[in-house]
Amino acid sequence: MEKKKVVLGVIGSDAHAVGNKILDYSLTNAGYEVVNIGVLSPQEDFINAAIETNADAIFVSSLYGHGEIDCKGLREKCNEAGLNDILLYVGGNIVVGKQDWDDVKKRFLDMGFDRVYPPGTAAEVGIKDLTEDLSKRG
Amino acid sequence: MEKKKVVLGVIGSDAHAVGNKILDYSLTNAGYEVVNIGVLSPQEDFINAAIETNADAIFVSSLYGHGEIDCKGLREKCNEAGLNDILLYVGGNIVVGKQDWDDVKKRFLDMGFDRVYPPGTAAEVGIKDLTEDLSKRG
Amino acid sequence: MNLKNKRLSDEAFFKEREEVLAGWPTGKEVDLQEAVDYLKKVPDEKNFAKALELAKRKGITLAQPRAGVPLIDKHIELLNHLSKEGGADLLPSTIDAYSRQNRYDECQVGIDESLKEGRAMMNGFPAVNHGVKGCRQVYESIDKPVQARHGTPDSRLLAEVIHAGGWTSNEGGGISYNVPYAKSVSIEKSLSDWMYCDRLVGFYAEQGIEINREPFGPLTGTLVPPSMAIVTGVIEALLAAEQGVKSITVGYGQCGNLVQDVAAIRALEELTEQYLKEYGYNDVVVTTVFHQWMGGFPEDESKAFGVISFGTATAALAGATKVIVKTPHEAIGIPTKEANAAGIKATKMVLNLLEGQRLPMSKELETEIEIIKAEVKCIMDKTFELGSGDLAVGTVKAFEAGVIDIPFAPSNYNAGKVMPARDNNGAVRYYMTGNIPFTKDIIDFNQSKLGERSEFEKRELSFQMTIDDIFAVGKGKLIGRP
Amino acid sequence: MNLKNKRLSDEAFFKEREEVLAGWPTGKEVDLQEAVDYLKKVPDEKNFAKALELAKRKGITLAQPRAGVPLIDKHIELLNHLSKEGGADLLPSTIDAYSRQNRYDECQVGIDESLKEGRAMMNGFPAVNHGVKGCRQVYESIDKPVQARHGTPDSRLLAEVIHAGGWTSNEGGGISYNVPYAKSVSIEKSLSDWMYCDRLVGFYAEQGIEINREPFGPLTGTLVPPSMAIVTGVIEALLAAEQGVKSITVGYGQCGNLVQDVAAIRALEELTEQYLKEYGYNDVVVTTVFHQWMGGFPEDESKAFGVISFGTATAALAGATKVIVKTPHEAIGIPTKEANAAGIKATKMVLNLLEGQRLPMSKELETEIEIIKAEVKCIMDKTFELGSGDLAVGTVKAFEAGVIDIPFAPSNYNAGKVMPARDNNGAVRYYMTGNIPFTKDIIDFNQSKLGERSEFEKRELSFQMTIDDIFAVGKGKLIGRP
Ligand code: B12
Ligand code: B12
Repeated sequence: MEKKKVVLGVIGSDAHAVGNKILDYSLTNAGYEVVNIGVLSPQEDFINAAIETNADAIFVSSLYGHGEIDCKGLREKCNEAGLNDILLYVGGNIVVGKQDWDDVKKRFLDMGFDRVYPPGTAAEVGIKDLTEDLSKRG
Repeated sequence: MEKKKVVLGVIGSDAHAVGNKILDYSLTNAGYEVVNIGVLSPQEDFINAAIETNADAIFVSSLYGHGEIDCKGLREKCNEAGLNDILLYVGGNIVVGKQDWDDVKKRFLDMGFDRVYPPGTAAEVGIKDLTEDLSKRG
Repeated sequence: MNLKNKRLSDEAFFKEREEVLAGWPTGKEVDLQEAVDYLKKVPDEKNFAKALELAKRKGITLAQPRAGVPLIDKHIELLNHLSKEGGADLLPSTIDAYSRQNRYDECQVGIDESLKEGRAMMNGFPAVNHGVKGCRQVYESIDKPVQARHGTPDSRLLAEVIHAGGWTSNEGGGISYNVPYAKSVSIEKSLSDWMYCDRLVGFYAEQGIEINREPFGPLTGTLVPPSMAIVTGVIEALLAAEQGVKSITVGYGQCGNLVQDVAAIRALEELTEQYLKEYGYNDVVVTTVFHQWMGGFPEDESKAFGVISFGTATAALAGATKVIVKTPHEAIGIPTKEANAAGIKATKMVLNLLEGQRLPMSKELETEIEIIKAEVKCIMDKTFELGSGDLAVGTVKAFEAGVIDIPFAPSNYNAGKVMPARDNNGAVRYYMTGNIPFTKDIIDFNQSKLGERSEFEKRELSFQMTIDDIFAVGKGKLIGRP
Repeated sequence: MNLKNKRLSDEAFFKEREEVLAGWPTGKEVDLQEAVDYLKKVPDEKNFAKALELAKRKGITLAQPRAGVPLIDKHIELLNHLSKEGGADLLPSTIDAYSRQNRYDECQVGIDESLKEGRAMMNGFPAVNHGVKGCRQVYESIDKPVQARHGTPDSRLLAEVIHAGGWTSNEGGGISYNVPYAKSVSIEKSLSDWMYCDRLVGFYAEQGIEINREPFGPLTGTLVPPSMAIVTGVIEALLAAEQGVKSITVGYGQCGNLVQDVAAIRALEELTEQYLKEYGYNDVVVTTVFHQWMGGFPEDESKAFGVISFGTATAALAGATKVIVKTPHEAIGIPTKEANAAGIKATKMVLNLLEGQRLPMSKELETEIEIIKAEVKCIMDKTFELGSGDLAVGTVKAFEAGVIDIPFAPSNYNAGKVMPARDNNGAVRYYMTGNIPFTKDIIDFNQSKLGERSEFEKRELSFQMTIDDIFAVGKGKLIGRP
């Protein structure tokens, strides 16, 4: 069976590299093919990588606080690029400061993300969800 | 001029001795005659000392949390003993736990204390008030 | 003097016991044989002595809070919060201050008022009033070993009730729970009463039940120089061992200079073991407890966290077997269970970071250990001499003579001539040595250390310096500089 | 390669300067002569370099938070809160992450959105966008020295704006603000850009104005072994000195083993001074900065206080000139001003308690200092060799060759072959040394230390161990045991 593909990267002007390396390692270990575009990645790089590799999901990390600005419009751009049903996950420290999590989550779901993770989420949690979401699609 | 007299003690089953020693030292330094009945002093000891020495004020310390129970009825007993206008001050950590200070203060004022001090009050604050209160009486 | 440092005979013990149990109605609940059976079922992980022994073997430091509220159900809730949310390794039950004066009738008032007002009107758990049944209810509702912590000069009935209740440790001792906690209890009386408590533990030991005993090292918590604290620990350990106690945790309250504090814990452990061996007690397990800063705390909670965490670092670097935890509410009042748990969490974090790390030996550390040991020797030698070889008698006389003299103690039986002050590095030194029979070298050492500070601060050594030191930590500094 | 470790000529500098100032409209505001006049009026207590020098002389450790919000008035409010309520000794202005990538147009979006939403939508203060005027407004509204803290590979325009704005320190350097913060900026480019920043400071120095420069010691904040951090500090100090910088604060991020951390600060200071002297820079004042734990934090705020306080104790015992403060919100997000002040208060409390106290020299400390120095020497020697004596060229080549190699760095110019792990006492060691030209002795030392842990944990040395270590502190431990 062909491996499922995940585009992985840290969006915007964000240079936090450690979580990205760990996610890469864990996803690979879990049997996924990882297309890691690394830190400091604009929306376009995510989309291009997803198109090129025909990916099943995009894992966006944002640690540094600008997540809300950086992620705006990503779903729309995916749609424009024909990635209509690609899974969009986001995690890290996605907003500035300590905010009410339900509120934050809603804002990102409204932006079109399928899954939104709070600070310090273990890679395993995201991987479990991904496996589930993908198996639902068959 | 004769020195003004202050009965000083720690009420109830309370053995906190350090503040007591400091208050003794500071009151004496400020020119008061101190009648220090020490720690672990029941209400009666305060009253007897005040009668015997014809004191102008009583400084009650309570540190250990039982202040509210221990101080109940002190003003009434003073009155019964004929110490009608003796100044009654209380300080230390006079209730159990971190409580709203205005509330605590009111409870002790209602019990008949003239001055009520929050945790960590400097001796000098009490002494300044005492000098003022006494000079008002002339 | 009737007092002797000699194991109580069974006859004397059981005779005294009748009187003790009659002190309050719950005394009737204590049935020694039944208690032995009950205690035999205490699993290792809920036995205080065993938990300490294991920690010592592993070289780790356990965290124990202080906590106690008047009503049983609230107390259980509190302890479980500290264990589960806070992560405490060992649990306490702090006894209220009326019980400490054996005023069990006033405890009843406190219990009733607490019920009525719907809030704690007392500063602890009145274990005697709650009786063996109440103590067992507590013991059975928690998952860690539990110890009574108090300040009771005469804790005989308390000891009977709590041990029968499944509590496998009792804090205190004839000096350490008298002099800082009482005004007019003679040393003779409290030593004798604590011999009873120790004998009770010795009795249980003979039945194969390990119960831990812990002298209260910090004493007044106020600038007590290490050697004075250690002397009381060593004496109480020797007295307890004579009565058959096999698990002893000697303690010390943080003074604030890292090297001095580590030296104190090392000296405390070494000296206790050495004296026990010298006097023929070869099967006692000695562990140590380090108390986070016991003097006045800063009101600001963030600063309190700083004090708590630095104390923890010292405990870990010293290699203490356990650390007693303060809370961010310390300066104000008895902590809420949340504040108490917060103190434990900060403590455990630092302990975990420092697990296995020790302050390495250095010339400075060696020097401090040596001076502490030399000071202790002066006092111990004289104490034995005063008692003509009998330590209990010697202790009474040493207090009379001011040979043992604890700063800021309320007791009328304490000379109160010794005055401490910090040196220029924050170490606590003897400023006035009163009647302590120190050698000239030791006095000179203390004076020269204090002289450095005098010079630095450009002011004479005086009581004002001591006062400034008393307030310093509360105001956010270690040394009370002008 | 055009690069050379040689003071920029006035001609080259002023030519480059024109281009730099044209980078954004606020560049026009910078008038060097007027700036000199302005900076001459900065009083000593608001001059960063002088405050550090004074602290060094007094042997105390200063506390500095990180903080920055997008809007000027909010930023001023924040800094004043940290100074007055928190008690910070030195103030920061953390620059937002768009500015760090020189995306000043996006900053404008961030400022506008922040205004619109009524909350900070950016993670820092966009100083270039606010211009000299905005920076001066900040400087004039506070009572302590202020420094720009960021992570900008090309900070030339930023440096121009902030210094003219009265900010007397700039953090960063050609390595430390590139490799951990960028992906595709060449080392050559960032070294050259930071030479400009240093030259600017050198220019001011020639006008009698002391401005401080601070290499960013913690790098990726993630298990960076001390010697690797120190190499970058020494290199950036030498490069800065060549451009005329006279006040340099070299830095290091806490690893967690007390002895190793103290050794690192001591080695850092000694080596920096030694190399500067060796290369003829005799009038540079070297101070040190210790960063409280820079890796993942625990979410629980009490635990965070523990991490903060233990880091502070290490800084004080090491004798660092300043300590950079974390907050109880670290794991979650940019702190509120209250949380930030709380971190400072805990820090100051511990600093005050430990004022004047140092970790005494011991065999263990000596050994750690020696191994760090030996490791640094291997890397430095090879770097000079690769550059045929030119440090700038050598640095570029050392990165190419993986001689300098920073764990977990995002930069494509970093080899990424070095892997660290903790030993059994929590000290960070080299698990894979990649292309670092260590001697066999050094490699053996690292391996044997790691071997002890392997054995204790009964598992092979592997990347899993490193991963476990990365998560350990966040989970409440220092070492990631299985
Ligand atoms: C040292 C100390 C001890 C020592 C006391 C040694 C001794 N014999 O003196 C020891 C360790 C023995 C001890 C024991 C206990 N303590 Co205690 N102790 C403290 C501590 C840390 C410092 C007290 C101190 O000496 N401060 C320095 C002196 C100079 O300040 P002060 O006493 O506050 O007095 C000053 C002012 O308050 C003021 N003042 C005081 N009275 C008055 C009166 C007037 C009229 C005026 C104007 C001013 C004034 O002037 C003084 C000089 O500035 C405090 C907490 C804190 N403050 O940080 C807890 C504290 C007072 N203790 C407390 C408790 C509960 C106990 C115990 C019950 C034990 C326990 N739970 O484990 C026992 C009680 C024993 C007994 N029977 O009394 C609680 C009280 C709780 C409450 N009120 O809710 C406190 C607040 C700690 C806490 N947060 O739990 N304690
Ligand atoms: C180390 C670190 C740094 C290092 C990064 C080095 C590097 N290049 O990687 C340095 C020091 C350089 C740095 C710089 C900055 N940092 Co930083 N940093 C941290 C810190 C302490 C740890 C991050 C880390 O490595 N964690 C370990 C890894 C393994 O965990 P992780 O990144 O969280 O990722 C895990 C999960 O979140 C999850 N995950 C992540 N993404 C996704 C996505 C999906 C789909 C899923 C399922 C899961 C998932 O899986 C990962 C593995 O478990 C955090 C605070 C913290 N967490 O304690 C701050 C933090 C992230 N940084 C922060 C900031 C603001 C910055 C700076 C702007 C500097 C500043 N203010 O001073 C700069 C930004 C530079 C830039 N341009 O990006 C803030 C962000 C604030 C916010 N969101 O409100 C934080 C939260 C600190 C704080 N409280 O202020 N930082």
